[in-house]
Amino acid sequence: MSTATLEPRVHAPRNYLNADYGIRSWLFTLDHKRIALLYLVSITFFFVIGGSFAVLMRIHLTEPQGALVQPETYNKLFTLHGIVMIFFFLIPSIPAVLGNFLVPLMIGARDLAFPRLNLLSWYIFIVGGLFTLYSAIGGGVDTGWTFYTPYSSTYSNTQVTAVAVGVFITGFSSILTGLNFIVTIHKMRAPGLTWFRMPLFLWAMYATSIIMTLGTPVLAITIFLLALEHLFHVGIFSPALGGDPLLFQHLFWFYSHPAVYIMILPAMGVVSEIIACFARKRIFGYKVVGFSSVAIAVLGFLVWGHHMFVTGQSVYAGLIFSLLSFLVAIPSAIKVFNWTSTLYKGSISYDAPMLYALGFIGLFTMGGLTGLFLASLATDVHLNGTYFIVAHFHYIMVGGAVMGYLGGIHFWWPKISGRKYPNAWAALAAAIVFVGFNLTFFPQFILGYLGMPRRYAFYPAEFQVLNVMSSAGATILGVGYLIPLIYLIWSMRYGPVAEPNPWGATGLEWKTPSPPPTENFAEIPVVEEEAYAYSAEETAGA
Amino acid sequence: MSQHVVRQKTYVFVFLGLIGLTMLTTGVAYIDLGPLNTVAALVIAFSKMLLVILFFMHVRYSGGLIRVVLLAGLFWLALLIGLTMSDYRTRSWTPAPDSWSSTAPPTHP
Amino acid sequence: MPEVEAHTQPAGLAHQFGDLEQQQGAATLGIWVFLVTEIMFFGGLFASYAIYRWLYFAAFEGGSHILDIRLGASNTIDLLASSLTMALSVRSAQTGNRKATVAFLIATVILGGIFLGIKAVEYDQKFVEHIVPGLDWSPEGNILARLAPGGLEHAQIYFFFYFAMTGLHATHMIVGMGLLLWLVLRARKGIFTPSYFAPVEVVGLYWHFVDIVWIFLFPLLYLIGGRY
Amino acid sequence: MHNLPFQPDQASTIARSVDSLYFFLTAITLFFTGLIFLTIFYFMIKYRRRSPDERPRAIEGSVPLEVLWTAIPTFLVAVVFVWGSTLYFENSEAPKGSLEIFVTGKQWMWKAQHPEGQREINELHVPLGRPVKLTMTSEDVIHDFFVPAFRVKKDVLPGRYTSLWFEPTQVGTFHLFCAQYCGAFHAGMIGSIVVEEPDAYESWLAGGTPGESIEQAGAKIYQQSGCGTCHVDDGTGLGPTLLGLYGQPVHLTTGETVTADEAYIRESILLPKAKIVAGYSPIMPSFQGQLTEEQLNNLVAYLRALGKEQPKPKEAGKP
Repeated sequence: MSTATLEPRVHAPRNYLNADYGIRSWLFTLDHKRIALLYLVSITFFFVIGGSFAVLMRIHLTEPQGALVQPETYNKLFTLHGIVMIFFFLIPSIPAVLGNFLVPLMIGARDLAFPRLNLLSWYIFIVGGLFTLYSAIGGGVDTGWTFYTPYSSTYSNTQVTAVAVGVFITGFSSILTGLNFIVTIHKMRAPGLTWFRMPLFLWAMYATSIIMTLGTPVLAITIFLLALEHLFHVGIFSPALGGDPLLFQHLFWFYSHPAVYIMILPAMGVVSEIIACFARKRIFGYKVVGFSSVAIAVLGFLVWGHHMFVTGQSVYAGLIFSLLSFLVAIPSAIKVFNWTSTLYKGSISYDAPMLYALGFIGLFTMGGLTGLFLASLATDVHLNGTYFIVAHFHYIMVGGAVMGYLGGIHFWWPKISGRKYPNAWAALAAAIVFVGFNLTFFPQFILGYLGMPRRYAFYPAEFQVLNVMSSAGATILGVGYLIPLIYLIWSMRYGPVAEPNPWGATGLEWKTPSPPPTENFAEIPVVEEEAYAYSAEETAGA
Repeated sequence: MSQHVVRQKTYVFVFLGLIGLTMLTTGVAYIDLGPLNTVAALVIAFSKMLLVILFFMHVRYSGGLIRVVLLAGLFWLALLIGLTMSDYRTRSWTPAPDSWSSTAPPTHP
Repeated sequence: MPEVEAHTQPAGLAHQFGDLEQQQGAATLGIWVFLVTEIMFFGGLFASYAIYRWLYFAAFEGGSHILDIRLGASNTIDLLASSLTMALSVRSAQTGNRKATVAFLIATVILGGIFLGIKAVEYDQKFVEHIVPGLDWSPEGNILARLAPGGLEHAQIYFFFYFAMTGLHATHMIVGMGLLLWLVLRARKGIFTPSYFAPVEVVGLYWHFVDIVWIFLFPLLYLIGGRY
Repeated sequence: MHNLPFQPDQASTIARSVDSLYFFLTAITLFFTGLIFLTIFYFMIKYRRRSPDERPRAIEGSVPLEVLWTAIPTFLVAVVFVWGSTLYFENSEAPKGSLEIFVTGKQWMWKAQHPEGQREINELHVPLGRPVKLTMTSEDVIHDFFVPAFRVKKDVLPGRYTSLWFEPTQVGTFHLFCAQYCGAFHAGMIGSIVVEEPDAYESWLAGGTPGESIEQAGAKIYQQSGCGTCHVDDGTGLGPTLLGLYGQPVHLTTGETVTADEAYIRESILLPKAKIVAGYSPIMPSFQGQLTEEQLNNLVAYLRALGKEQPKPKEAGKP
């Protein structure tokens, strides 16, 4: 790696970053790349908030009777940690940042189909965020991110309405982004770019958009009904007035389970791109991996009942949902096997993105397999509502989605910022994140099996040792996440200038200068070669 | 893109059909068919929807993609209603304690 | 300076599209995907309605008989007529007949207004009869007598759905009428030509969707069980 | 307490079989995670990039391999599904002749009622080796009756019955947790299941709680709070008579008729204006915050006993 040249470039060529200056050029931009950066800044802000809530919770749990806050405050901490991390970081992270930036570039278009709608999505996201921040400052909300009734609608006197409005509004940002991607991928592909020549990242974005457009509206109406019930004491979810709390859970999980696939599918797309580039090989079984993304998106809508096995849902419905939940595990397993086989006879280099991708595969395998415990009825009875669930979904979301997001940010950073980051620091950060993550969440599997329930502000003394281990891991993980923040910001000013294709990757986005000009391509490119044409014959020909 | 321009006569016929079906569904409601009332109302409403979709919304003349998108929407709605209903319909199948509607805790001797 | 596009931009073509046909196709697909999200948005309400209707059929039947079927039926016909005028306005935009487009758009707005007027009358009736859940729920007299057998709590759930579903539908109507008025202004300026009429078609599809929602609302809310 | 526990006690008949499925799944997880990790490490070392412009040969994919790693997971998943479902179905119904105990979850405490009238709060005494069926309901929000040692868990829903059963196989005291978030002191809503030898259980039952019974404590609170001034026994007072109230239908001003159950009595004490008896005006002051849960419990028990002085028609016994 060349030593970092400290003086910034004097007269950089015209690109989307220096095409225009001033606040107005950012707040009223229609350029999908600038909107992606607006999202990048806002979700990083929310990630820091959500992360600090998590660190406070882990410090509090180092002692059985609670070391830091009152139980009510702890309840608000885990609620807001859930809401901020899920709705304001995980769901928008890859689709809104990497998706917005890369979808037009990867399909050879000048912008998304509806640029104004794209900017509107960001503003909707920010308005929703402000409502949630208001609810956090104005007393917090203590219902859990799941808002189960009748507690949330009748018994909680915290800021339920404000956060409900926040989540309701932010949902539309996700819907409109999904709509934009579906239309762009269908209607604006470059000539020659057939569906099976598209990078797998676009397959993942397409599958994610299907979930975003079909699932989020149901969450919106559910939260809308919850807010109505909280304000007017009408009784469709609270049994005191004749309603059924399980109906809320059905409607809520109809969206919220597919939502976990909104979080993981984009990360799978990123990993496919990174593995192919750094192993310099076409993804093993390209079509199977592409179709498995869509299969996960569709099957993801059939399985929500496994969240309700112990809630008094009918035993027969439990049987149906258990079977369907097992089926949704198959496409994920296929993807892992295909990624691993891509490495076979490859030429693998170990830059930071590849470390994150390989970490993703390992941790996602662990996360996915622990899902089988929860899909099978007998073991779910014991494990539901315990720390086993917390460990399972953190392995998928933090071990999977966040690792994939960080890998993607590192992989496309030269394209986004035109600068390269110090690879040594990046590799160190990846290692710290991997160690910190495992130390935080692996003990929680054991805690769950022992029966420690989740969302407990204080717990019996026998669980303390594992909780202290988990809290220690959390601080390491926190440090691991801060390091990239520092050197990436540093690299924007002082990092060595990046050439158009620093990793030698395939894909139309690498055929534009780094950072690309506002109109992406001087001439709309024509695609002749297959996706991931890394082999000697293909590169010789290109 | 639906370049196809539909004749005005077709629109008027479709409109008259819709009015007829509205009259039909209102009339049928005055006959006691028991559970069939619901079925009849839904069938008529569904056929009115088809008329509006095929002619007024040009789905009859537009490409396969639009039809797939529309069918996906209806299929997902059926998914939501069907799977949720499966829980409610089978909830009292197993010999669980008597039906869930009894609210009073047990009065115990 | 980026070199100027080879051909001068035709009117209304956005820079990210190759030609008008691609843009129109994107607009149509975009509105259809949006309508699918609306199907799922109303779908959550229809699913909850279906569940409670199956659980508390007596209360729903009792509540449904209180609604005025004449107003419901006339509203349905009014909305179907507005769908006709909307379709005709899209057709005249397609054939470049500016005056007809404007006339049919205005007719659609008027029919929409009539619908909302009838709805306001029905809502007012409910307030007078004190059967508005959450705000004023204290039915008495023969209303009470007809609702009591199905259980008042459950009747409250029926009227909650009545107000939630028709209220959400009315809100979509108001948004639709706003869009129509915006179209009237642009149509009068002759912006729409046979090659560029996407906005009219998009608003038309949205309007027809709102009409279809009512096509289901009318039998599901007004015609529960037999009215004999 | 054992030092660093890795496995909760196996203290019920189903614990061992649930654990065997759990360990089978753990084995699958460790095997496949190990397989993937080792394969990746091996490939990373064997196929590391030798020279910067090394170009490996393109490999399209292989259908037999794809079929293989679709079939194997599908088979494994089918095995686990059948195993888990049969285990769940076998244990979803309590065997005949189980000991019937009623449990009521209330914000942040568990109340158990034994058939013999014994009442317990946050504790449940059960005999060894006999199946116990819990029929549960909640008075406010959703709770969850979770005994890790027995591998049983079931949500406790307001306005509805849910039930679970277990048969203890080990004497001792085991944790009882609330496993569904239910508000501020969700973490405090814990207790213990005390499993005793059958004869020790019988003597515990016979012994009963010494000192003042719940009803006597309730009578004292009834006097101190001056309920008698309005609720005159012969019904001539400002409030309706409470004699024989428990379990009877009550006609309200809204025309509804509700059964005067514990929930109704409790609500009328805390929120008197929620349900007004027909023919009376809403003038009763609320006692919200003036009575502790314990006092409220006693008062409700007293009013329930008040209802039993008259011979009531035997209601159809609900399970």
